[in-house]
Amino acid sequence: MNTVFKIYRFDPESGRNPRYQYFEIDVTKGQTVLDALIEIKAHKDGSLVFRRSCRSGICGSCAMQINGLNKLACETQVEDLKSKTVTIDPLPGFKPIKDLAVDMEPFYDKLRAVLPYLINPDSPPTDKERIQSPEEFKMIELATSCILCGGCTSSCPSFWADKAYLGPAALVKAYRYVFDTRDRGYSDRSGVVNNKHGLWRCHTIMNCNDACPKHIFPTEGISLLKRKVVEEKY
Amino acid sequence: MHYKWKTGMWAFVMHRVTGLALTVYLIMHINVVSSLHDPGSFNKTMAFLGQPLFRVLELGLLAAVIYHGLNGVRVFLIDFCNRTKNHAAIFWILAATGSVIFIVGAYPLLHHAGIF
Amino acid sequence: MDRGIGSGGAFAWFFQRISGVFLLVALLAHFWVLHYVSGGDVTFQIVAQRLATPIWKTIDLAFLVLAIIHGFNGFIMVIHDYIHNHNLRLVLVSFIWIAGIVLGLLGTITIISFQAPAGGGL
Amino acid sequence: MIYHQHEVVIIGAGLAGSRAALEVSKVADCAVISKIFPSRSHSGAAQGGMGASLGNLDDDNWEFHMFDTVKGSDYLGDQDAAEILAKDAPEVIYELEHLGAPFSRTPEGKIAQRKFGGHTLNFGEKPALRACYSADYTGHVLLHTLFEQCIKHSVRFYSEFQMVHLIVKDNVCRGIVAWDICNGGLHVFRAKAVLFATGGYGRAYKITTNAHANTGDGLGMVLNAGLPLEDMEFVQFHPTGIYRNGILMTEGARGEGAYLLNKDGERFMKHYAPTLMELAPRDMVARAIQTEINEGRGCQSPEQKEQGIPGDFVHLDISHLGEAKLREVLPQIFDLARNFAGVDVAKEPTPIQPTAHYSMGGIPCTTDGRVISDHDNTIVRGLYAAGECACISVHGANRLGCNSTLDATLYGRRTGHTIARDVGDMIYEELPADGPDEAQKNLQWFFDADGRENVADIRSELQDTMMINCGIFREEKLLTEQLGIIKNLQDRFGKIGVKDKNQQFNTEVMEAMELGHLLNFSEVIVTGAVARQESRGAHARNDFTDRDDKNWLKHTLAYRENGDIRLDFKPVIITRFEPKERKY
Repeated sequence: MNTVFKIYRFDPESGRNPRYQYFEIDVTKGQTVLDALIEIKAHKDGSLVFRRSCRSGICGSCAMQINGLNKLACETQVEDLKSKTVTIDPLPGFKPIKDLAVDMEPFYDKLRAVLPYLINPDSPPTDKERIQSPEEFKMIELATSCILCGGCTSSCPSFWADKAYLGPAALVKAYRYVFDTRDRGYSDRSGVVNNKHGLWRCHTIMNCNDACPKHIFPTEGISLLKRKVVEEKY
Repeated sequence: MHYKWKTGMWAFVMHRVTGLALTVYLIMHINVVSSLHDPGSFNKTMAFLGQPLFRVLELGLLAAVIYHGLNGVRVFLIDFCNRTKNHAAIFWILAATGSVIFIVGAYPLLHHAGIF
Repeated sequence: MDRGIGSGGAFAWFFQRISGVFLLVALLAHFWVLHYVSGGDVTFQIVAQRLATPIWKTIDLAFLVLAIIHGFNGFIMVIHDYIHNHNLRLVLVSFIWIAGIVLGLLGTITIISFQAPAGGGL
Repeated sequence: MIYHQHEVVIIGAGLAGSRAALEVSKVADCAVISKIFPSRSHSGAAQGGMGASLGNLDDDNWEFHMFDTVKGSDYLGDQDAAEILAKDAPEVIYELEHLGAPFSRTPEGKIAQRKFGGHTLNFGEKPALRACYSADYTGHVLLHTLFEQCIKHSVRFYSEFQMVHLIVKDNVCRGIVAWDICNGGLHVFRAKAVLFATGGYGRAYKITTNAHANTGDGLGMVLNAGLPLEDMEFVQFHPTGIYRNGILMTEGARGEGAYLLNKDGERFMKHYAPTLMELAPRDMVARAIQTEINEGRGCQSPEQKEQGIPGDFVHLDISHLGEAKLREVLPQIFDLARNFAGVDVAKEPTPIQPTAHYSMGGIPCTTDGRVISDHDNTIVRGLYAAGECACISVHGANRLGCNSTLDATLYGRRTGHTIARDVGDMIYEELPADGPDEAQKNLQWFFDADGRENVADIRSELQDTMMINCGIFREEKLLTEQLGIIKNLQDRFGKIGVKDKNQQFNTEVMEAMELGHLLNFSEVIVTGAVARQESRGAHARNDFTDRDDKNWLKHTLAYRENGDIRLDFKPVIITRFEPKERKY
């Protein structure tokens, strides 16, 4: 089936920016958007830039905007999009570097801001694990599957309006540690999340939940964190 | 920047717009009510506001109040009852509820205005 | 990056939800009383009768004050979302605070100072 | 050209690289260079588990683990290395847990463990519950835990830097040259110690579980520096990759009880490994599947049925576990089967085929992670290796499932220790004057490349032919043919054209560079496979079907000299377990 790919091009070293370029390729059953991009790069235009690695939805490199929604290109079947023209844009809200690659540094800065590691001053038991019940593990299990693709943060209108907003990805990470029964770092993190660029910029708009390729539902974690902050304070 | 609008996005934007509109209305409302100290002028104002034009505008007010209130319920369910995953379903259930309330509320409003 | 600690929004967020629940209930009562019980046209007499009872006075007062705070708090949230220039934000938020207080006073004076005319009205 | 100086430079940010970085950064100034963001490393794709004889659910101990590892390696694994692996495993797991790694739990709240291929109790009696796991996201959560620990310890990352040149002179490593992908331009990193943790090379094959980034650049660069690669002919094929695209369906699925079925719906593993069935080691299961397919018992797609073509896949059936259990223990498998095979695993079997997965071979090094340059174990001062790119050799001729995340973390940590110990006594060696210039010249060659050959075409031809001629079953005729094909592809590589001439984010040049490495070490793989006239572990020859301990119980070392491959050999270290026939 012939499908037209309308692809955002941005080249920092040339003047005509940004623009859309159209490529028509024959898509076979089972082919993903990433496969199509690779085919275009291999045989139509070698200068097309996009990030990719694992192509099985676990590395988080190939998050991009496909037909107006943030998705992983590698796990989106072209057939499922049911459109004759597939429009591909870089993740919105981030600074484009070249074509579909965007500057992810600010995204990682926010991750760092929430202290994304276990904080526990008590020394762990020797030659044994810390005990955690299956139910306690369940609380954080989904959040630990975050692949840092950036799809959620980039889909968030609050983030578009306030670039200093932590965004769903960083808040999910904060949730993952705050609600880990082995962690004692709430007081270290509360100042970062209970902040005018933190939790309270989330207005449950829900774009992040649709964008998350791992079905994490960031909003739910953020709501739990908000309640935790309120409970701790009042 | 363009992004496909889905239920949550509509719900949020409409909540904002109705919220701002209601706040503006509240300001005017208090102004009107503050004329209570003079019964004559109050009744005159109320009579003026009783014109059909304002009755129709009141319909808009009713719609805004219902929307903002019911979506507030949805926000409450999301924030305090972990209903994130069902947010779209809740939206449509409340939309149906809201429509019924609107019809029930709009009828007497228009009836008294002599429109039916 | 600006990570001003302590300038949270926990109270604003929580207040908005709790006051929202109250306002929803109060609003229903308000509408019911105004448009069903009263049977239609809002006249001075009807309002006066209602405001003559202390309970209604209290309810109306709470309703008024909470509605103002809820509405203006919403305004401030919108400003926090979109205005990132510190000075501009300060000006706008201060303005909203002042406007809110003035409006609240106006409403409160109206309700509290209201004296039902002798004989229950006209 | 920009010059940097760090005491230790680590190439690669997967489990091995980041674990070593944590260790090194305690005592020395350390930089990690990665061609993708650290959290994108392919360690994250490991699904099923990480082996350690914790004995949380049965009476396991490290000797069983060591025995299984050695037997799994078809006795080619060095037993001193296997002993360290099995002995230190529990400590490494507990350490990860203490660092915050989230593990699935037993009802008592201990780390949960599941069965994995080739892991047994009591020297082969019955399957052991040994793989510690976090649903089927094990590699992912471990990678992220270590990445986050690196953030905590402020490890310096150079993300999206492609290493282009290793500076080794007089058997002393002096630094590396890397290319800033994002901004363009070369960076010279002068270092006292360089650690290679560059991972595997699955991209030499068409059907592979490996990421697009897994092009074995580290191996190519070691070859270019005149150093040898060890045991490269041993390429592990994972039995269960999704049909046609090779995406991994974890061995944990079989650990949880999945069946392998041929077109008659028969659990054919009973003919190949009657005791362990589906939980036999990977080389055996992969061969069993391929044999079923080759002998006409493969499952057929509707189109194949219609056209009367024999089927080329088998079924992995896990539906009998029920949806609730599956969602709990194998959530990722759910998504993968749906997104890439259109299958609901709770209701129907998934079509699977063997897929290139892991490199047992790699950069030869000691159990302390020091890279060696010949069969006398002469150490290359300042150069270290860990993880999949290294060949210590723990895995010998065949790696057991859930031993790779363990190998990477354990030997990453161990090598980190070694470097931390060594670095105090080391100095910044003189950079040879021509080193950086050579890198610049090489890079410029790609920018100037104006030939007619297409990089993608050469790459897919290599991948297709490697799959056919140097896959699960091998024979002299096909292997020699493949050598010719690679030579021809190397010639064509000399005439490639690169259209994108921009400095910033030039992934076309990057892919061309990667292809050069792919071609070089593929030649090593095939050369080793031709030479090794026996069948051992993952190396199965149709013309030499038996293991030949008399002539071939030894490691191969391959050097690239004047464009040709020269082979040398190195003895296997045997301490506890004498080679025996391998039956399951």
